[in-house]
Amino acid sequence: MAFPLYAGVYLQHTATIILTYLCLALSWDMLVRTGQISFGVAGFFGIGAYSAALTALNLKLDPLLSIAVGGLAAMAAALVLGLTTLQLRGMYFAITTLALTEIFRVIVRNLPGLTGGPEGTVLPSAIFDGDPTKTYWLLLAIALVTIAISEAFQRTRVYFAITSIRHDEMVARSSGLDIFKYAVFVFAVTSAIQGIVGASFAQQYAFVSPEGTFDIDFTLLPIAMCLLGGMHSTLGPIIGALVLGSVAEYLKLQLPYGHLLVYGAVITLVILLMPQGVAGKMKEQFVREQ
Amino acid sequence: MTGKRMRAVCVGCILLAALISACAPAAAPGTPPATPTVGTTPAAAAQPAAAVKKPIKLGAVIPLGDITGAQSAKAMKLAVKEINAKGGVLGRPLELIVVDDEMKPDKGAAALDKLATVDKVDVFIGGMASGVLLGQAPTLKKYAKVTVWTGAASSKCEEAIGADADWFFHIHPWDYNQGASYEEGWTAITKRYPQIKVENQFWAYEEGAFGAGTFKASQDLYNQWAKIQGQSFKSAAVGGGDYRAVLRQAKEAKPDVFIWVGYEPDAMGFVQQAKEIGFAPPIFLGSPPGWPVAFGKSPLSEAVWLYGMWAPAIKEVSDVSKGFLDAYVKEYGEEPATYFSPLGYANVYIVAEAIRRAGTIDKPALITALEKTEYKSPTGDVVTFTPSKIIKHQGIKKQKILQYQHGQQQVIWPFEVATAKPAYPFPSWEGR
Amino acid sequence: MLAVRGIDNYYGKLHVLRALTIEVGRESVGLFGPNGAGKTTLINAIMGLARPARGEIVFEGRSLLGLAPHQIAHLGIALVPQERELFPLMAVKGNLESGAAHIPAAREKMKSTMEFVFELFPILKQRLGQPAGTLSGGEQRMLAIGRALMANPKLIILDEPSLGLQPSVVTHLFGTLKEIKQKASILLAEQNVRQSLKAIDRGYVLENGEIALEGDAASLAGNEHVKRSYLGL
Amino acid sequence: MSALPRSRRYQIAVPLALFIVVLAWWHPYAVIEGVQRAGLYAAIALPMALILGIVGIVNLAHGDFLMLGAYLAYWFAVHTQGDPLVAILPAALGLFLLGAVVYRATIKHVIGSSELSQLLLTFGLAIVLQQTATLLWTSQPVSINTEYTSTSATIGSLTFGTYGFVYVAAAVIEFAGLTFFLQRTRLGQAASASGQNPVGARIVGINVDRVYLIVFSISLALAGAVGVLFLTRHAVFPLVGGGLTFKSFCLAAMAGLGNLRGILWCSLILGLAESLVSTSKEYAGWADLIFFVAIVAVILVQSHRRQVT
Repeated sequence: MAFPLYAGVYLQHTATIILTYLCLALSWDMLVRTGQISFGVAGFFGIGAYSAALTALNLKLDPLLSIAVGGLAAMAAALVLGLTTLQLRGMYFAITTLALTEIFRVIVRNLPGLTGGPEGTVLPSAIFDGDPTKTYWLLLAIALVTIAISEAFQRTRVYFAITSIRHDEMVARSSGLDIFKYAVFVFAVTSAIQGIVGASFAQQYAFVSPEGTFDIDFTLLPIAMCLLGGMHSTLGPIIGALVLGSVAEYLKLQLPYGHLLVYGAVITLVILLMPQGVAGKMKEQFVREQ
Repeated sequence: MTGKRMRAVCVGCILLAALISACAPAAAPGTPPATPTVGTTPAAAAQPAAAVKKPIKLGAVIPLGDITGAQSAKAMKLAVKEINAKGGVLGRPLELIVVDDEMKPDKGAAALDKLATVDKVDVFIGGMASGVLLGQAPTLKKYAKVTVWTGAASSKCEEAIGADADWFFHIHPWDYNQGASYEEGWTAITKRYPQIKVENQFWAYEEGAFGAGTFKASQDLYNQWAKIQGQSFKSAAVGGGDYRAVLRQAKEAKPDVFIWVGYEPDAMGFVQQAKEIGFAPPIFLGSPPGWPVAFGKSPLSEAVWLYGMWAPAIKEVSDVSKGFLDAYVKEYGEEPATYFSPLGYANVYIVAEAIRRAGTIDKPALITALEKTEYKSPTGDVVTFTPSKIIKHQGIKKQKILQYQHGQQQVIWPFEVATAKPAYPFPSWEGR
Repeated sequence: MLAVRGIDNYYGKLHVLRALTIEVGRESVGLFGPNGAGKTTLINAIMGLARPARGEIVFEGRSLLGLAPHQIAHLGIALVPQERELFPLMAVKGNLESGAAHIPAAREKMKSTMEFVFELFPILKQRLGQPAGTLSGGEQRMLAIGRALMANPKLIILDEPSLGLQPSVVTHLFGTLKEIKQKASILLAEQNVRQSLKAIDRGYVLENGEIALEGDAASLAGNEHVKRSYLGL
Repeated sequence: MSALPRSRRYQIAVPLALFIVVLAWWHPYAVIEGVQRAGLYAAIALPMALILGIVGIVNLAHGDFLMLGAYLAYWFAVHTQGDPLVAILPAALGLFLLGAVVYRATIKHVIGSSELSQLLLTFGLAIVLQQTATLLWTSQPVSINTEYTSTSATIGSLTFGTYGFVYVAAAVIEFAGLTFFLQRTRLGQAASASGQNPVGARIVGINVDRVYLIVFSISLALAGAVGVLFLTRHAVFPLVGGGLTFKSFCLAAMAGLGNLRGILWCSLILGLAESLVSTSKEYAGWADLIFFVAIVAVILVQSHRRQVT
């Protein structure tokens, strides 16, 4: 990979950003494995971020504790919403989660007393006083937990449940699995991850705002990463996040004007040339060589 | 079976790579300590005396995809070129390193890390969106490097930077500076032209941070001298563009002044739809960060007032402005479209002159020198740094009140740089 | 008329068709075999929906290999797929018309062909305005056959037309094949061998992607293997 | 293309008509402006629903193609000093050709792959278009003012803008044109057959690939033409398309994928509701909420109904 190996803080910061997206991408993929495409990543990210920022500010919670609160809040929201929306399939579920993100944003913007309104809320200081190494370790830890959960989902009963939801609901039903229960469970867990990531983002940059925190990029980029890397696996989203995250940063430095154009072209070309994603392509090569 | 093993191997490799990258700074020599050491800037302190010809590095973080940032970067490059042509500063050339922030707080903060640790710049400059500076504040505080910032109007940023940051110099006026400045301006204008009335104001503000923040700041400020009411709208920049509901409310309020605070894409819509519903208040004023291409060419722009920092017409009353404008047009073959270009130009000159006065790039000396700045800026202002509500070093506090006349933006106030007299009241829409 | 010579086809690593050769003249030909023997794969290969790895397919002296399905349809081959593949939101009338509308030669005879279809399947005339998606299984099958006939084909291929239908409907369907044969050659893929043997002139038995047996209807009906495996005697 | 049975249509239409009458008496401007807004929504969303219904692809670059049409008209108006509306035909033609090229080069290759690959492909296209526009024209918006844009009429004590009805007209013409095309022309029938069942379409002799190409190009041509209309009343800048895609996508989902008539209804409901909320002084900031709550509600109710029946 043509990743520029600048030593030090900058690399760590870039790696932290990539890990942030990696967690979002992987959590999104975990839900996709049940057959549900969510466009609501930014929504749970934002709920986590706001809950963490507001509890840290108003209840003087420890930043790490507030991050946990962020995760819990996102999980609670997902439980409530999942019970009503997970009945929807395909594009209808996707659009509903997208709309919910916008609904969260509008609510946050219109409650200035609680949330700081359109201007957002500033925290007095960043987590670990802005120490990039500690922040990196935090995100790495969150990423490792996410990877562990993803692998656990791939190896346990949950795997059977969620893949059978995706492939054939009738089979899953007749085998006595309460598939809806599993879908809600996965939705809650993945949303909690997204909430935790959002919360640490808020703590890292010490501010939340409706425009910045509910940014649709927090939904779109992770999806792009999963597709590039390959879906329905732990490895695919990881590869996608590493590749797309470092390519984006590298391009920016090499090509100050027009780097986003190349970025878009790269996405288009990868879809045309490697429709199964980088991981899928690698696997194919691997199998062929054997 | 092989698939699973391969997956395990790959996950392992990635984890290993991640661990190495985290440990790398500990191993790499010459990296600055991660926690800020108060009082010293490692990069500045480490400068060996022998390296006389070594360039002085300015690191700029700007959104290059946006015209404001693009033109700001162009003007900075122009200023650096001019200064270097005259032998640089302290016998050393200036080097400008620009990193795109993509209007994203995380990217903006990472850009600062790159400039500080990879390029090892001496001073941070640049800046545009408030939302980005908010995210950059922890990083800026971590390095506590001398920072001269052109952008960000939201006073939330001031909160985030904090009172202790003696290294932070902010050129752009804060939202409440702007509000206070307009109060001053209108008081002066109404004194000179007693027929002009501004007591009763109706504000239409875009519902995001920019509009709502500006309105709130002004509302807190204006209770003394003007009665203001307001209503939010959705900017065309984020998918809105129907202003008729808010315009109709404004019409019912019969204000002396109608002000809209939004973005460039709202400009034409506001005049078109005001004409459509027959709303022509005595003063029709817009306050976006910039204007659309050739807005002045439309007959609807005639006598529209605007708030701003600069207009090309200032060249008629300011030599610095004329010098900048001519040089910019010569260099790039186009007139700058936003005030961020003179601001970027001023940004480089303010830093360069301060370094020259300080005779060094040592932080304490540079800060003292910057505090004594008295720079005649192409925006028509004399930039000095004085305390604002929270921070110690606020540059420009004054805005300008301008008006479109015959297709050009003319300065009405401050009177020292005025290029035209006000056209009042606003002519009716009929026949335009 | 139609000659399939030595085609091989793979589905992933699975060898589905092995050096398969069949021929259809101006007659009605049956294609029998258990589920998974390769009947549908062969039909898809003829229709251009699947691409064989080796071999050739010739229709009236023209090679069909490399042609797209719509081009093959234009040459005069019409397919009644197992899954029927109707246009569910379109009315019965629209579905029938669609069979002829995109083939210039058939378009001119649309009216008279439709009369012929109504003679075979009077029920379709009653359902003319009803969306195809709301028809019963048997009606949908009739509509699919009707749509294929609308193309005025030289060869009509029926893929398991009896699948999932009541016996009475099956009898009616197979009864119409004699009239259809007046207009076009027929290639009939079926598991219901007993009924089919009454409707065809000649037949092939396909097993594991290979021709296990071939012969005219009478000789097949008398064959021990056929009797045991397909007629349950 | 409407899958609604006739009786259901009245269930929607009658309460809606009642609502409009009451609203017109209470807040006449909300009705006038809501209808105009609905026209704009529908005009923009219809071409997207066309691709979705027939080619089966969610075109996330839809708004960006519209942006391209608008820039084309701007360029045309500046260079000829003429009326931007004259550019409708050239813009439609230009976008039609671009559509053919884009289809051949990209879309064709993801027909039949997963929904998400298709989404990501058009997402990549959207970025390419936006960034190309930024490099060519910068982020500074362009707008054009024509005399007719601000025309208004007075009925009794009501003074309202009339130009906004151009969008209503555009939506109606688009809908009528598309309906005629899909039901009465052979190519249109082939298109609607391909949309309902591509395999079925192939075996009756339809060149589905060519149909997709033409439908994609027609949709882009319409987007280009609507882009020209858009320019006459709205500022255009490289990122303007994102919001338009987003709204169209929501409308298409609310209407039921590919349901053209549903787009008209849903646009009307949303236009009126938004317009009503933004006229109320205290709650104007919540107007967006209406849009999204309405979408979620409609989707949930429809899914519930599907489960019951």
